[in-house]
Amino acid sequence: MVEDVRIYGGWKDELGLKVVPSKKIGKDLYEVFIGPQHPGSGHMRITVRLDGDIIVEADPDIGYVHRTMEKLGEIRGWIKPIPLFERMAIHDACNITMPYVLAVEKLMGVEPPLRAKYLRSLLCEINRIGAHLYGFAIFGVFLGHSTMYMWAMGDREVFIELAEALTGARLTHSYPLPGGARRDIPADFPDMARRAVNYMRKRLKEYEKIFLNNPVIRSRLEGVGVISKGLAAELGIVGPNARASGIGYDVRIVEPYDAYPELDFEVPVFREGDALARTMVRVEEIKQSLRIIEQAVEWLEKNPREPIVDKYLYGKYPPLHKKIMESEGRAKLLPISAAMKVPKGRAIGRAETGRGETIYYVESDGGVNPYRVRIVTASARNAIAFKYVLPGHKIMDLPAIYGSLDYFPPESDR
Amino acid sequence: MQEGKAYVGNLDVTAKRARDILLGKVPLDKVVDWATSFSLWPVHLTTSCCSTEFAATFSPRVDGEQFGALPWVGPRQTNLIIIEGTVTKKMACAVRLTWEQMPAPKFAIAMGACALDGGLFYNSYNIVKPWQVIPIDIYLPGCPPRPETLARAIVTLQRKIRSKKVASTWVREGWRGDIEPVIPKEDLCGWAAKSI
Amino acid sequence: MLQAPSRDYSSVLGLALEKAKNALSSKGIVFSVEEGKGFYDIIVEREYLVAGATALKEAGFDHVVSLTVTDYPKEKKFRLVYHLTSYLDYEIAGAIIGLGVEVPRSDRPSVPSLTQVWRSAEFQEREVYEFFGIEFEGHPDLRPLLLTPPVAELRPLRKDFVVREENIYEGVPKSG
Amino acid sequence: MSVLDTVASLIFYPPIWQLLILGFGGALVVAMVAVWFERKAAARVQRRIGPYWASPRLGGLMHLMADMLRYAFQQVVIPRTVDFWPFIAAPIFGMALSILPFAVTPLTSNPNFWPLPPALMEYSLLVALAITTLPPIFIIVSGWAANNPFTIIGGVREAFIILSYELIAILSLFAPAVAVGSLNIVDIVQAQGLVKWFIVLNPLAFLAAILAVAMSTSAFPFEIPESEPEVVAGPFTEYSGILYALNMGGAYMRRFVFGLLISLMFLGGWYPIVPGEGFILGYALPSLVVVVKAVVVVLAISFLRAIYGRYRLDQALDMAWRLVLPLTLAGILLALVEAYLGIF
Repeated sequence: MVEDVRIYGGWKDELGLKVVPSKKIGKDLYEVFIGPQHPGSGHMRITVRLDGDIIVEADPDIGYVHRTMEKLGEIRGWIKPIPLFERMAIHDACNITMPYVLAVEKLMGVEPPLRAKYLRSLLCEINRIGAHLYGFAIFGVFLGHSTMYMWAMGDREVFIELAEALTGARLTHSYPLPGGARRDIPADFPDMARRAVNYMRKRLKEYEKIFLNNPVIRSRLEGVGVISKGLAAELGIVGPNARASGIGYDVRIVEPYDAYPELDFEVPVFREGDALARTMVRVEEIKQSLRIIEQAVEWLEKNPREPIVDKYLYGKYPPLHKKIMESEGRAKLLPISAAMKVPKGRAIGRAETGRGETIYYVESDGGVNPYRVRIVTASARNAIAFKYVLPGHKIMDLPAIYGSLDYFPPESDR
Repeated sequence: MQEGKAYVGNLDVTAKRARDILLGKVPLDKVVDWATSFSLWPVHLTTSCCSTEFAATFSPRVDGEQFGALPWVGPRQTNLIIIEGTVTKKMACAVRLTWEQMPAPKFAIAMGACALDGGLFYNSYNIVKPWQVIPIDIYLPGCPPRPETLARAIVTLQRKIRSKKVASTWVREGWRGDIEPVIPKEDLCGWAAKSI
Repeated sequence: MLQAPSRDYSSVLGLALEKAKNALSSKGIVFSVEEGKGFYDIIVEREYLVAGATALKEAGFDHVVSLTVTDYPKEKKFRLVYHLTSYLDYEIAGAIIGLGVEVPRSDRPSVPSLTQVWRSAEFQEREVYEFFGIEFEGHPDLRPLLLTPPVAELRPLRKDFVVREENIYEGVPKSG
Repeated sequence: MSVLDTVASLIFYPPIWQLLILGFGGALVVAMVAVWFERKAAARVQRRIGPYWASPRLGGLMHLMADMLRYAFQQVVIPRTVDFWPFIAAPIFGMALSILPFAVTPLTSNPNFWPLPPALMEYSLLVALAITTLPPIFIIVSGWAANNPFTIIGGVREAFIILSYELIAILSLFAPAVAVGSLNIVDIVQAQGLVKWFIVLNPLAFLAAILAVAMSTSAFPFEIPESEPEVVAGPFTEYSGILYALNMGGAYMRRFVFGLLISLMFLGGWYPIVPGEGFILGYALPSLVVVVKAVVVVLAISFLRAIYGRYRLDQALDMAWRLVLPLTLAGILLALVEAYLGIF
């Protein structure tokens, strides 16, 4: 059985890199490459070894979208990495840049005013809904349910429009700045947001009818891909996937940032740890995000407008920029921010993105560029789940598990 | 008539003549172009983050399917490849292989600024330009382009196929023969090349 | 459902630091503490790394959040920190404590792998291996994770690998 | 006899007419309409337009024509690793055998227009069902010949599915025959008459038959051999151009053939039209009614795509053996009781 030994990948002598063969493969195992051109994978590859219909070994081969964010983050000053990091999770843009902004704020010692905090939280929650709906859409395709794809994608447009009204961009908002936010809400925004919230609440009930309570879908999800609490902690699974396994961990509670300490919301936690629980966590999170949007919009409407950048920074604004801020509620980028210097130090910023906790370790040597930006996104930490959760399941469970983990390769590969 | 060859002739020549007679007629040309243009099925190859906007293009709001473009699963049954943003060095091999697996009248749309000339990642050490990998028909700027733009690109490609008779020429000639990709396949997929 | 309690992060962090310190000193491990914004790094010597990791794991730090490596070419060292936190121990949940070691910048830098202690470090160690060329002794499956081998050979995150920059002032003579 | 007459008699020679003109041509049109309906109805459920711009007046029906023509003119890629002859032959044989049941299916009670001589029609149901079991074998052959992990897994899945649905399909379609006591399709239709349709008298067998058809033609929720997220297009992964079109068309034609059998067995065949004399009354109208009923069945099965996802293989097999097979047996029992009571 062990005669046919291969070292996989075939990456051995060319580089002088030490390559350790992970396993000796026997002849009777069947090797299937899922991806990167494969309807069941996004921008990644999973090498699956099958014994009959059962997955014996799964080896996620990620990095197909590695666009060198950490390196490029080191050479673009302090402000310009924000649009760069957005591209990791383009439909979750505000959330994914939030930790970087928080880390830079910690280093600079600035604190955004409360109104800016509310604005940022508002956009974060809009993005979270968009990210979850995107996840549902992909999940629907994986289970052969094209209607779920279309519905979720169509309803995602509602929240994209909401974000567009707030920031002016469909996906890449570049909204949070160190010490503030870019724009105040437009006049007709609260009404728009309330209508969107009501619409989504109605639609969630219809989702339950056609997708979540669909007998076929339920039978595909229940008891599939179970991650126990211990395994989730051992593998360091984050976000909704960890919360589906009974780990009540959410950065919005653990290390509250922005307006979350002021807002009233709950963090859904499930105990089952299977694909259905992971799906249901996301449904519940959408409901909570809708609550947050309502509260934030109400607060923003009730309270008077004020400059939405940090007081210290605002003091440096030239009169013209101050005028723009007062009349239009727009924070202009200062010319000095192109060559901004940040005090020496190390900071960790983290935020709860749609897919879980994202961490930025930012180190400054007091210069115009960050000395080191280390990014660990939620998907990057969830990638290990494929290796340890898939074995033992049938090959037809692979899309159910993949979809329920809501893995987004560009975010993972950075 | 003495030799058996006279009956059969050169099979290749006969086949080519028959194909010319069949396809040389203008109506059949038009039929081929019309059919190809209204049946542009993009293959499922997601290269980068523009795939979210690609997905939005085929969602109810824009509904790319109304132009006859149906995202399909495997390369063998499709004829359009939409490069969704950056192509990394690791992905370039997959792009080229997918392109080579597709049957002949086939087209490519390069979507997003990264697919034009690197975009935001112009100085990254891990990207290649799509035009180095496969011949591109339509370039589509934007970072990311809106779904309407992609729908527009599909319509533009349809018009290009019909007005320039791309598909029928391809079917008749066997190869379109305009642009050739720059990087040879061995360099893309061999892991050995350091030049790209 | 988890209602948001009012939780003071800095006090949790202080508690976590105390716990980590106690765990390490009870094993007789020498360490130094460096403060960052929102976390503490505990730097130990190379020979104490595995023992320190085991002690911290027993103290409740159950997974690796980030394996952060920084290159200091001037000081000829890498600073390699396992940033840890806890899921299961509610008292210290979420507090980030780093367990770090300084690796000299030699031809083949190497450290003992902590994958046996924390499974969640497996992929991150592979990542560090390809980006910095630091080898992890005892790692079960040390291959490049994100990059193709030719690119991994460049060790792209080391400071001596410089990417091309398109400067708007390119070609303009420097004055002064 | 003039040449024209010869040609006309040749075309209207029942087996030729039925098999080539109605069978192939009609089934092609039905397949086109079925795919169009599948896409269009799904689009309507999903709040979008669906195929449209090739022919706005026809609601985008011409997109399907475009797809078909595009496949016809596209290059046929034959990978080096395949077994050449089985790879080429499988789709052609599969397609041919898919439409062969037309040759024994009477669409009217007027013996002049039966495809076979009356003496041979005695066992028409048996023959038709026997032929319907053949095309799946060629799907397995095509999966095996393509020599690719995905095609082989897809072929094996198809084999699993065949094993489970074939028995159900045959038994459930036999239930009316049991009740009537004849294997002649014409007799069964005549016995149903205007009101005693088997969909009312034996709903169990009807339900089982519909499920078996959905399974055999890999319609949702049983689209398992071609399940995209794991095995790209199942046995057809390596097929391109016209060969793929044949494969895909074959599946829809099989669905249409089954729909025809269901409409004859359960839905009263050509009733409410009572076939009379002459071509119009004796053949055209009754066959139109039968085909319309069959199309309704096909479209109903196609519509499931918009509602259900797909089952896992073991769940589908489980369902077939534990739920649908007892249902079929109950249907047979019901038919026996009906026969005993002498309803017919």
